[in-house]
Amino acid sequence: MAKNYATNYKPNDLLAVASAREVNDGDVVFAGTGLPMLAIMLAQKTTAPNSVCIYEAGSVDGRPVDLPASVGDARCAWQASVAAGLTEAFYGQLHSGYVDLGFLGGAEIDQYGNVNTTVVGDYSAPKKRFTGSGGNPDINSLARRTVFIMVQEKRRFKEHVDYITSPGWRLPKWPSGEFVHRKEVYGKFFQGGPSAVITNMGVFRFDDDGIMYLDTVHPGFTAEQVKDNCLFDLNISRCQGETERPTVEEIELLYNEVDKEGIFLP
Amino acid sequence: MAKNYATNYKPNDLLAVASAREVNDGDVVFAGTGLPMLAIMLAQKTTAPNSVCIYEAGSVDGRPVDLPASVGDARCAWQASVAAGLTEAFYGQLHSGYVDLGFLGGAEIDQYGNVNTTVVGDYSAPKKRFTGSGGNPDINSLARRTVFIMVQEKRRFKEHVDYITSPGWRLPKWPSGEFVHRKEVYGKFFQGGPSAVITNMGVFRFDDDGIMYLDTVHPGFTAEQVKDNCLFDLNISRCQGETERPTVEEIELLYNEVDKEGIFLP
Amino acid sequence: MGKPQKVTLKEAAALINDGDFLTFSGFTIWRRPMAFCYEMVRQGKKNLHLFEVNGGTHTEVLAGAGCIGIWESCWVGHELYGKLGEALAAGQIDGSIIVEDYSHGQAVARLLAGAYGLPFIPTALSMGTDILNPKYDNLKKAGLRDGSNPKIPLKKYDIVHDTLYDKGEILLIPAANPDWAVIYASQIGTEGTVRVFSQRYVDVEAIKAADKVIVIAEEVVPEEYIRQEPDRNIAPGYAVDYVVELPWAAHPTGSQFNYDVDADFMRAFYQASKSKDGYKKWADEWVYGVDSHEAYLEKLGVNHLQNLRANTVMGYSTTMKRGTR
Amino acid sequence: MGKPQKVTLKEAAALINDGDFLTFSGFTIWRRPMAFCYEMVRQGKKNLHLFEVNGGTHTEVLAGAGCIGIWESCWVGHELYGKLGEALAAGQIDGSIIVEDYSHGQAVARLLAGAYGLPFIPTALSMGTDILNPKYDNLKKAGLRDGSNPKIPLKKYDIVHDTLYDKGEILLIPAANPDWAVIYASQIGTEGTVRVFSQRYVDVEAIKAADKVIVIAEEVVPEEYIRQEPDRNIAPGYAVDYVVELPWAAHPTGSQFNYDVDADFMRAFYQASKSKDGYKKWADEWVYGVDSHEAYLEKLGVNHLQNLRANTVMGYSTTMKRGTR
Repeated sequence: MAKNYATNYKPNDLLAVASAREVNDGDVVFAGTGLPMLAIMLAQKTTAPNSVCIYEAGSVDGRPVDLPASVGDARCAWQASVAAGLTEAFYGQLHSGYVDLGFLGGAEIDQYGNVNTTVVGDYSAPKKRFTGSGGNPDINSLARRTVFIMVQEKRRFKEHVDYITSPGWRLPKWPSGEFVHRKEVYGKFFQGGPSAVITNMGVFRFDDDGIMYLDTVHPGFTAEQVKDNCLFDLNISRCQGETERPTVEEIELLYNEVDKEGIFLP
Repeated sequence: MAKNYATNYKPNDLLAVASAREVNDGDVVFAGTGLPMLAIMLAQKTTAPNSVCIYEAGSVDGRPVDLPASVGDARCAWQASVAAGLTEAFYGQLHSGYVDLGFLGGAEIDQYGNVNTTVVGDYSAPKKRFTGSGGNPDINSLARRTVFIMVQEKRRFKEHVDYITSPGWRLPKWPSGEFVHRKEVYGKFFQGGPSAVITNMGVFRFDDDGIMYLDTVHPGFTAEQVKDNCLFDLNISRCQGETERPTVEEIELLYNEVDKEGIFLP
Repeated sequence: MGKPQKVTLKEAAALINDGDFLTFSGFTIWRRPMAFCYEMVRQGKKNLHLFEVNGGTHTEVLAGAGCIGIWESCWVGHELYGKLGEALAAGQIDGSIIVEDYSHGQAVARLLAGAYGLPFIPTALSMGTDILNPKYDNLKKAGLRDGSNPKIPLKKYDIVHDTLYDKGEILLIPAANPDWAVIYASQIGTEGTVRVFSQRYVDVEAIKAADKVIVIAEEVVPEEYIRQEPDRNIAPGYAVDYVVELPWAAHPTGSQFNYDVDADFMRAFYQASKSKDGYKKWADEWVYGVDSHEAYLEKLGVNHLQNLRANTVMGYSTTMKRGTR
Repeated sequence: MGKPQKVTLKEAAALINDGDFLTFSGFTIWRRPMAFCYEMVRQGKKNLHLFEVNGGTHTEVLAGAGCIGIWESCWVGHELYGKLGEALAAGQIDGSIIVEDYSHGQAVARLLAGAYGLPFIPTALSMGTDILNPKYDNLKKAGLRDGSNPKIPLKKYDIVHDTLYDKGEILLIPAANPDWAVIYASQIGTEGTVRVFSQRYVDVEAIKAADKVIVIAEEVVPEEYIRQEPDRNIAPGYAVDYVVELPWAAHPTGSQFNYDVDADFMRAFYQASKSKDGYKKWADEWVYGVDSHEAYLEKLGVNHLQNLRANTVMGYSTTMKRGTR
């Protein structure tokens, strides 16, 4: 049956839908508040019915009937398989090796997928302080794949982020600080790393050297426009064309089932 | 009111009663199966009503109405404050520093309070294998005081035990194996150590050098008889006299309430 | 050891000295001991050293009032209802608060090690990040890693090679053992057994890691009742030192099966927290302007609170309006 | 990942290969997967490598039948109903079983590290004992610490100096990550969520630490039911690979809220386990002589089993005679 694509949707709708399509059926997904939550919940209702979700406050495979406003929300634990705490989430699940996919956000990202959610400017004399790392770098450390959902703005796509909160593909190895491949930092703990970045303009992936490239461009944008919205020299030569649009069914699910109260999708 | 001492009791009754008297009110006690269990339960019904008991299978402050036959028994968790598992018992309670008193048993003991529950003979070619350590050395490592309840036999009170399963006051410091004071092995983790050994013949304590001496002798025995039942040269010069006898009330509690089915006290 | 002592909110807060090292129950905007934090503000605590697996609205209330000297954590904000921790950020930027950043998983390791009496726990989480950048060790820069404060580790972390399985390098994360854990819990038994509902967050670990524990409980229930299902409890009475019975003590944060997050109240606080003046005005109304928790509740009003009340089956409010639809 | 696969007892046991590395649920004489161990004996498994936080009657059944090659643990016996692990002891003495001794708390550390994906966990438990005597490292003496078997650590333990708080020396205990965890549980949901009652022992850790998990469940219950109280569950369905539904599968060990320990049966087994002939005679009757779990239960008889049935409120049998009074 031909897909019935939506003609009218908002940028965040496409973000949620494109993210949901990154979930493989059966994936164990570790997600944060907001769009990541919408993405995993939509995936569970469409192409990945056997995927399960862990939230860092300690709920494992919850089945919320009302959208949680944060990962600590009682709604996360409704019909959960296990409700425990952070030690369970970070060590019993994530460090233990169960997590296939992490859905994360970020304020700034660089061409290696290093993400900053900590400060603007010099850490020792910051201009602005963000929320801090939260579980972002942890999930990004040991999930087999991670997908970042971000706003595309030139100042957010940088050659080097001001502070590496969350580890991409080329990283400082402490104590020396020498930049090396992620595999060298994680050694035998290496499980994978950032696999996609999804913004309001396109879908990005990483080549074998761990450098970001444009994979698909969202309808209404050109690859060049995306490149112009990066401070680093984005590789657009591998762009496969347009990102698949949301279907009518997906939009209906998002607005009528996943976020029926209009919390993240007003 | 004068105490009403029992005139007719069995050796195990006195063992249980003398052990119960080692419990201070409010103590957090970590106990094993058998006589240790009788001792803490009797103490709770007499002089230490605010003492609580942890069993290594994971029950914290249980209030059994029927005597548990082992520490993994469902009876241990009846009206418990917390029922969890071994990680909670060994790390969340013991290693965390909550435990005041450990009640333990042993097959062999030496003059420093080192206890063997592993093998008879050379470990590498043993003549006999016992049950193994269980939690005995762990409880004995980090409880502030430990009390051993044992059978007095000459072959069990040795100059050196065949295998140090549970740590007394003078110990090998690995990897060298040099014998040093317990404080040197445990460093800043030191909390205390063996404080008494109670047998069917007497009550023993440890001097400042960590050497066992006879504190009181049970009615019906002499200090010399106890000394004759040790392979090492027992110090009996500090013996204070006779161990206090069980009272009628204590015996009644033991037989009619603590072990009303006659499991450990037939 | 023994049973916890019943005290009033004012008495409990008075136990805390300036400079003490504290941690709190809860997760971001859930089960925070808010009433206790308001009272600490009223009592004018200074130079508090906080270790928090994560921060939240309570952190911001303390930061805005100038109570915090050192903040070791990984995150602060109000989730959906206020993106940033504005007061804490201002403190870091103007240098009045020393911030020591860890990742969330590393912060869990710190408290877990503290709970288990271990000096450290290994982790492979967040290797290769600037969290480990030696230049960014703010407690060291402040000269506080010299061993003179036994609550501050000599190193922010260590890196060792695994000799047991040859897995390569791994981090050792130092324990955190605060002087105080201030825990908001849904139920406490008459002899001190503690219960929370739904996710446990790191409340179990916080209780064990701290030297002294204050529990602010929504309600006191018969000990026999709470012991009928001991697998659902998080701590025995001997692990608790002081108890305050205080309904709605987590407001405006939520408490599963008690009440939901007060989104409007939190949004208003967040707006206020963006400036010193804004904070002062807000605190004059909601903290300094009410001399007791009861007066605070009265000011909020019955119908406002009733709207937050959790559905007893679902565990959260099913009556409050949350979004645009 | 996905939902566990339903298999028969025979199919489940057939998954285990000679030489595989196993661990089991339960504690000494409680919640042991006995029916599974009997079936492994019937299938003639050899050279099994067991890691057990503690051993029990199931260990002895396997040891008597010559199934065990390596046993890493801290204790074996039948509690009140049989003082020693006679078959295991005989195997250690005659050299047919390599025994590696840890303390109970160290064994917990091994499984906890395995569960959390950490190569080691530190502990101060049982320092200064002969458990740490380098001469007594039996796996090393057997040449098995050369890294060729990734499941055997390069060292029995390590000793390091604490650099974070300068607390002195502490042990590092290597993880245990068995190929298989064989778990007896009271309930499993139709999608695999696992629940046990009362104490959890180390069942949570065993499930996480093992590569593959087989759950032998007393009963399968609706998934919606078991998810109504998620704080009481020990593992999600994706952590379980195979499920066998098999009532009384822990007999003669006990299962809280299902049935009590069968003391008479256990005492008789203990007596039999004291000699090879005794064991053979016993196994001919109770293992080889019954070709299914159902036949074993029929042989035990209705009234015998009914007497062990747990009181649904107390969680243990209140009808069986236990002592002399």
